[in-house]
Amino acid sequence: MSNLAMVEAVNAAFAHEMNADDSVVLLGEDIGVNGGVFRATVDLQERFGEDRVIDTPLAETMIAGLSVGMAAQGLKPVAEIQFMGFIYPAVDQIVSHASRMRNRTCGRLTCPMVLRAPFGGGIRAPEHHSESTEALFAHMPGVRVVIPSSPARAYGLLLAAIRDPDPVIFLEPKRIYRLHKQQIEDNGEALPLDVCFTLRDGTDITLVSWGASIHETLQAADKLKEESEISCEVIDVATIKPLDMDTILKSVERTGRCVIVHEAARTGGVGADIAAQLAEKGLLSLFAPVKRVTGYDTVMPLLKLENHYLPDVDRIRRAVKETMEFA
Amino acid sequence: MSNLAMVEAVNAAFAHEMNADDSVVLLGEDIGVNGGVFRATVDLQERFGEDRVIDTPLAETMIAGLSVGMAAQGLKPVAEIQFMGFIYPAVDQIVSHASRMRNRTCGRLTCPMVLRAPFGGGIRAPEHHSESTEALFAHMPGVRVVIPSSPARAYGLLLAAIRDPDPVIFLEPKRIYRLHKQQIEDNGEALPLDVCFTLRDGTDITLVSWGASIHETLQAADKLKEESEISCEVIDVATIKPLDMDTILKSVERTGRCVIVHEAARTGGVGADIAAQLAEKGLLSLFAPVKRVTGYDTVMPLLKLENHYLPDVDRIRRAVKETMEFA
Amino acid sequence: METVASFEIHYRQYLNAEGRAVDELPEFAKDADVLQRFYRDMVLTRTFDKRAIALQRTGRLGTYASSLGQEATYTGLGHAMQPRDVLAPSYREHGTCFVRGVPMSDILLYWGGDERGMAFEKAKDDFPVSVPIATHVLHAAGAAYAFKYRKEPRVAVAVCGDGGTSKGDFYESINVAGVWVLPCVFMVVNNQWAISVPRAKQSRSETLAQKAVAAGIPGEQVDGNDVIVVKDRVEVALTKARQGGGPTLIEALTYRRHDHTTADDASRYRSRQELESEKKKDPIERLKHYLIAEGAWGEDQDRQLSRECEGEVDAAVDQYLNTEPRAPETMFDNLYESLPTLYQNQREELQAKWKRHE
Amino acid sequence: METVASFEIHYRQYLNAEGRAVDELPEFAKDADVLQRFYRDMVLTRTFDKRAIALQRTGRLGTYASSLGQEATYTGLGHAMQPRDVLAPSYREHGTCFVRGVPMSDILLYWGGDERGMAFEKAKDDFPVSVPIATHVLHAAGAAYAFKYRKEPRVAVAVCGDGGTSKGDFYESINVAGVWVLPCVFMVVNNQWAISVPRAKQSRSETLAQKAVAAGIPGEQVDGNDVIVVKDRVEVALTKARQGGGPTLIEALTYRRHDHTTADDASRYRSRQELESEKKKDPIERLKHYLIAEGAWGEDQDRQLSRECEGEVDAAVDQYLNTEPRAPETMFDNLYESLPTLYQNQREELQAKWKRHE
Ligand SMILES: Cc1ncc(C[n+]2csc(CCOP(=O)(O)OP(=O)(O)O)c2C)c(N)n1
Ligand SMILES: Cc1ncc(C[n+]2csc(CCOP(=O)(O)OP(=O)(O)O)c2C)c(N)n1
Ligand SMILES: [Mg+2]
Ligand SMILES: [Mg+2]
Repeated sequence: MSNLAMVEAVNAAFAHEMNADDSVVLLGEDIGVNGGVFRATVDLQERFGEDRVIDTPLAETMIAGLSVGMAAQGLKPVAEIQFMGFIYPAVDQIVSHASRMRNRTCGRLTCPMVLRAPFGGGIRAPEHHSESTEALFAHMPGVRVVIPSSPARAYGLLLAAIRDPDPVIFLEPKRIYRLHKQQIEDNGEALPLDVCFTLRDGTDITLVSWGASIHETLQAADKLKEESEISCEVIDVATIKPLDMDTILKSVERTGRCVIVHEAARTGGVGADIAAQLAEKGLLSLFAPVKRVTGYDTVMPLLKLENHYLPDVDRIRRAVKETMEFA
Repeated sequence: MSNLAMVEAVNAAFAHEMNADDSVVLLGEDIGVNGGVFRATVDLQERFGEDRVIDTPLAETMIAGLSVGMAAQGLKPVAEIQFMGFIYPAVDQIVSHASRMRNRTCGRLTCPMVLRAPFGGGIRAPEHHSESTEALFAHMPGVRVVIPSSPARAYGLLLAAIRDPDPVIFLEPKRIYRLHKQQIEDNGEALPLDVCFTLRDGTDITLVSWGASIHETLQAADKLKEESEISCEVIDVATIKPLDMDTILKSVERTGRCVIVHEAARTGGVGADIAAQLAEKGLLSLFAPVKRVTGYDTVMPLLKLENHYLPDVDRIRRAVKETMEFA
Repeated sequence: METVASFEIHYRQYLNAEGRAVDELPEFAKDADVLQRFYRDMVLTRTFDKRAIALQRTGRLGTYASSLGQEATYTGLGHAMQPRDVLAPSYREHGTCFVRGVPMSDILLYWGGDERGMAFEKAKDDFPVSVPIATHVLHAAGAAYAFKYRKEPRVAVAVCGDGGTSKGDFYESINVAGVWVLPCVFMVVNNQWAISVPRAKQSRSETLAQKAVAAGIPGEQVDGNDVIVVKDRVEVALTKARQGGGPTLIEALTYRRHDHTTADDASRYRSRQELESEKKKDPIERLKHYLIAEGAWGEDQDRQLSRECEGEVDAAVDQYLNTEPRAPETMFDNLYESLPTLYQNQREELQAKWKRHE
Repeated sequence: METVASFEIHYRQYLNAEGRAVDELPEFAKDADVLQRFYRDMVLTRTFDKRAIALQRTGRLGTYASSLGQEATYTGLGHAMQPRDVLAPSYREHGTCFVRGVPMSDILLYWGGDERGMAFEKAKDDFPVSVPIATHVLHAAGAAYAFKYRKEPRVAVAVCGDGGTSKGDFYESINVAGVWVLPCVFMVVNNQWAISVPRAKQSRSETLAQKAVAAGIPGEQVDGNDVIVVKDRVEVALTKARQGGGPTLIEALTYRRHDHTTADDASRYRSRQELESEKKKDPIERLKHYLIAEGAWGEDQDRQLSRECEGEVDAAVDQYLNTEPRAPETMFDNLYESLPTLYQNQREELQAKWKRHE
């Protein structure tokens, strides 16, 4: 058992899987000697060599395209995009190739690659270093999109992502990279993909979130319990594509109320999809409209205003209270 | 008045605006001598010269990036991406620059550009020539996404898009480029952006759609009237970002029922956003869950199966009937 | 002022447009059997091509990209590669695929709109057709990395057009292949046109071969209508790459004689004269003249070969047209290794609808 | 075998590392006032730089990218440009911006996390900071197109790093600028590192200047620590471009002496020795030695200049720190020319919340 922060858990998952499987290689900018700008890959180049922990030239289209080529030819590349704000040059390779290689060849070639990127706001970083655009990838058939929100889930989900036979976009909420530590046994046990994790049981309302927002959501749940005796069920979606709607639906069937929390802009965010499915499949169990507490539909502001942009405990509490008070 | 097909209306709008405004330039692959692979720009190079109708090297990142630079320096570039399937290399420039230039400089520089692309399936084209991924752009703050579905709306909305002081993604449903003609007066009158068009008034149910699917939606509405006396209101969203939710909400408040139709994959499609907003703001007026008739959550198949992928009249009718029958 | 680097780009040809050897031929080309095989493969490609266009014109095939006039490049490339090498094609390299053992019926199936056409069993590590220009060039570099990493003596070959060299992906690929000394060959098929855009409008560079300079790798030009020089120079590059010598960029100068695809009409943007003068450089005629002059070929054999090729193509077309259609719901079957629950009801919906309609 | 193209890359320097002229200086450099102005601007840039880092270390500025050691490149570039030319910078060119009239307080405001820092009024057509590497190089080409189209005698200058040359956008820009003969200058600031990745790992190309060969445009190297050669060669390139002669790529050889940004720790990946040996090529010391040797500068003047620069920076810092914060809801105010209805309630929500908390 080691006491690990989330970014250390990422590192531990890598080390485990690289020991177990020669075909796993890491590539990205500054991941080698430097160990990644967040140190997610620290020491790995020393341990596994330059041909397995590869510093690439500065080109994200290339990083994604190389990964597709490697994956189709038997490697399991795990590529790092230094920040999600620089993932866009990789979009073409993901939507046009990674997500389609299996389908295009009827399974003759496949694309077991992972594309990782730290994402989300709240660390006072420069422009383009704080966005959350997971919804773009959630709309692409053929990929998985996975977002851990604790050290243990980072460890288990990353192992699962590497082992998955299909492409996985793995987004790491960097704001909570070092928020707190967890005891983790480095036993190589993966967590299941494609399922939500229920972090708190509750009876009055279901709070659905993922990534760093989970933490504000949990805090809001605590406060609501304390100050108003509202019992919140808290679900960490974790795999936002494909979505485990069953877990969410079952919870909402019981509670009758739901608030969705995410950092990304509201319009076209993954929250819309969850709300739409709730409205479609769970309409009869809903006592109140599904509210979404999200980033605003504006450009993620520079650091002076970023905390005003992000959903905070206060906004979540208000939304929950309004939902509870709904006639 | 001329009798124009949609693609001819696009051409007419260009000619009009290029006559009226010297700062309008067109750029793209094969748009010059060849007049575009769909002939949207036919004859324009001859009329307006090679410096206003520009055949570019083959590079979509470049096309978008050049447009941002031109737009920031006083031109009004209208760039063509030959097919929406090749728009992905342009995503970075759109999300990182076009949509942010005004915000990043507090209005010092702006980005009045249009990025056009034919989109959608049903023309027996090769891979990557048939997708509908408008939702990706609808999630980006700072852009408009506009989709005409008739010759007259193509003419009026394209003029509005070119004149708009902010970036517009203008997606042309190529399946209906030549479906039918309409009398259009080439008077330079733009249609308003940011509003929906109600194509049919109805009382029982609201059908919301855009692009080529409008035509199956209208056919379904006719059939439903005929065979079951169901009166459908049909709304063409037209500008999918920013969405004119008011028009949709008001309609659904009256009808109490809604079906959304689009070609794009269901998960994360723009339909999710509309359904979520209906559930949030219109929950009390809904008699039945909002159904979505969409492309499936799989890769757009090659031509042999494409018609099975696309929403058709039959699927729309079934969804409407199920919605009407909902207790 | 100090000169810190200098470069030269070379052009090579063995057989000129008239089919006369302008240089001493490489060893392999002294074997008439070998050249007859090349000739045969070029004729077969052209026969296939004509038939595919006819199928498209009669509504039995989707959009199709002809390789008329470019057969030497594709055949020469196919013969230079070893079976375990990997090809990352764009969409016009049918000729190369045939040499590598891909059945003509599969190529028809794919362009007929059926994904199963890319499930071929020979050359089974080859990449599928790639429609988005130049994107696949990166896959070749990734594949080459895998070979190098596993110490396999294999080379990845990417093929793209003159238009493709304008895209960033192309450049990023040659750059990374250079710096990582990858076993890669970049084949630029300069057929002078990218749909309606002529070569001169793609780049001010005097040659496309010199794009290699930007990546610090060797680049050269060959006459792409001379199957001998194509096979020879590609093989040299492959051998070098296989031995750890790193990548090479080869620009094959040829000409696209047909419309871009069956969806195009080239008469809108280029002159008859240009086309006529290019016809004189025909790769098939050229080799035929050479073989006849060498006494290694005759008109009877030629007619016989035509008949054989037609027969093979007939058989492939039959097989294609008789392929059982896929059930619609199979569109979900290769999305993931196993279909996630969330999408299973969509598959079922589609299946149910299909059953209703049958 | 025929040679079809050949190329040479040249390197130039006027002042060597010791501050001695190694060649006859260009006309402008014979004017002591001019060189003193360059010197002053370099010193100001370095003074600003130190202060910005101090502000960051004490939590009063966000991440900041130092230009320590690269002042000659940025100052030289700034002085070569004319006011109506347009700069498309990345994120390290403060020195150039200052020469172009952008207030230091605005640069602080931006890096302090306030968009208003990019709303400056001088050089008002200049592009803002561009964080995504090499993306802005295309903007320069687009701007150049606009100038050419309107027949304005203006040039667009894009600046990117050694790392930036690996990106497809960079290549696509130089390629299109070449084929359209655009009034553009591409300035590659080769400071030997892209965060932790050394120049040698970006590309196997012997020089970055030779990337120009791929685009068929001229490319050359200059000593980026020699302000005279930077100003001279950039001006030559600008004049050529202004007169319709098309683009030039200039690689300035310099060295990033600080960490990549304040968020980086360069000691993790590079040696002290390398750093020490690079310090000996300091651009400021070099010009100072030259000026002193020419009798055009003295230690008293130098101290006086230091004080002046400190004073100017003090004033800028004051202005920055005293800038009234923006109201949160203004984050909506430059999204579109006017805010669409759909988003107005979000603005109101934010405003209301802010009011509650005040
Ligand atoms: C990224 C992308 N943009 C546009 C297209 C549309 N398109 C298909 S082929 C083609 C021209 C390609 O020219 P070239 O690279 O010279 O290859 P050729 O067709 O001549 O073999 C274009 C523009 C595409 N397939 N992919
Ligand atoms: C597209 C993109 N990828 C990654 C980054 C993160 N990043 C910021 S600076 C940098 C290195 C840039 O090196 P170089 O181009 O040499 O410029 P320098 O910082 O040395 O001036 C990286 C990788 C980014 N800003 N943009
Ligand atoms: Mg071509
Ligand atoms: Mg650098």
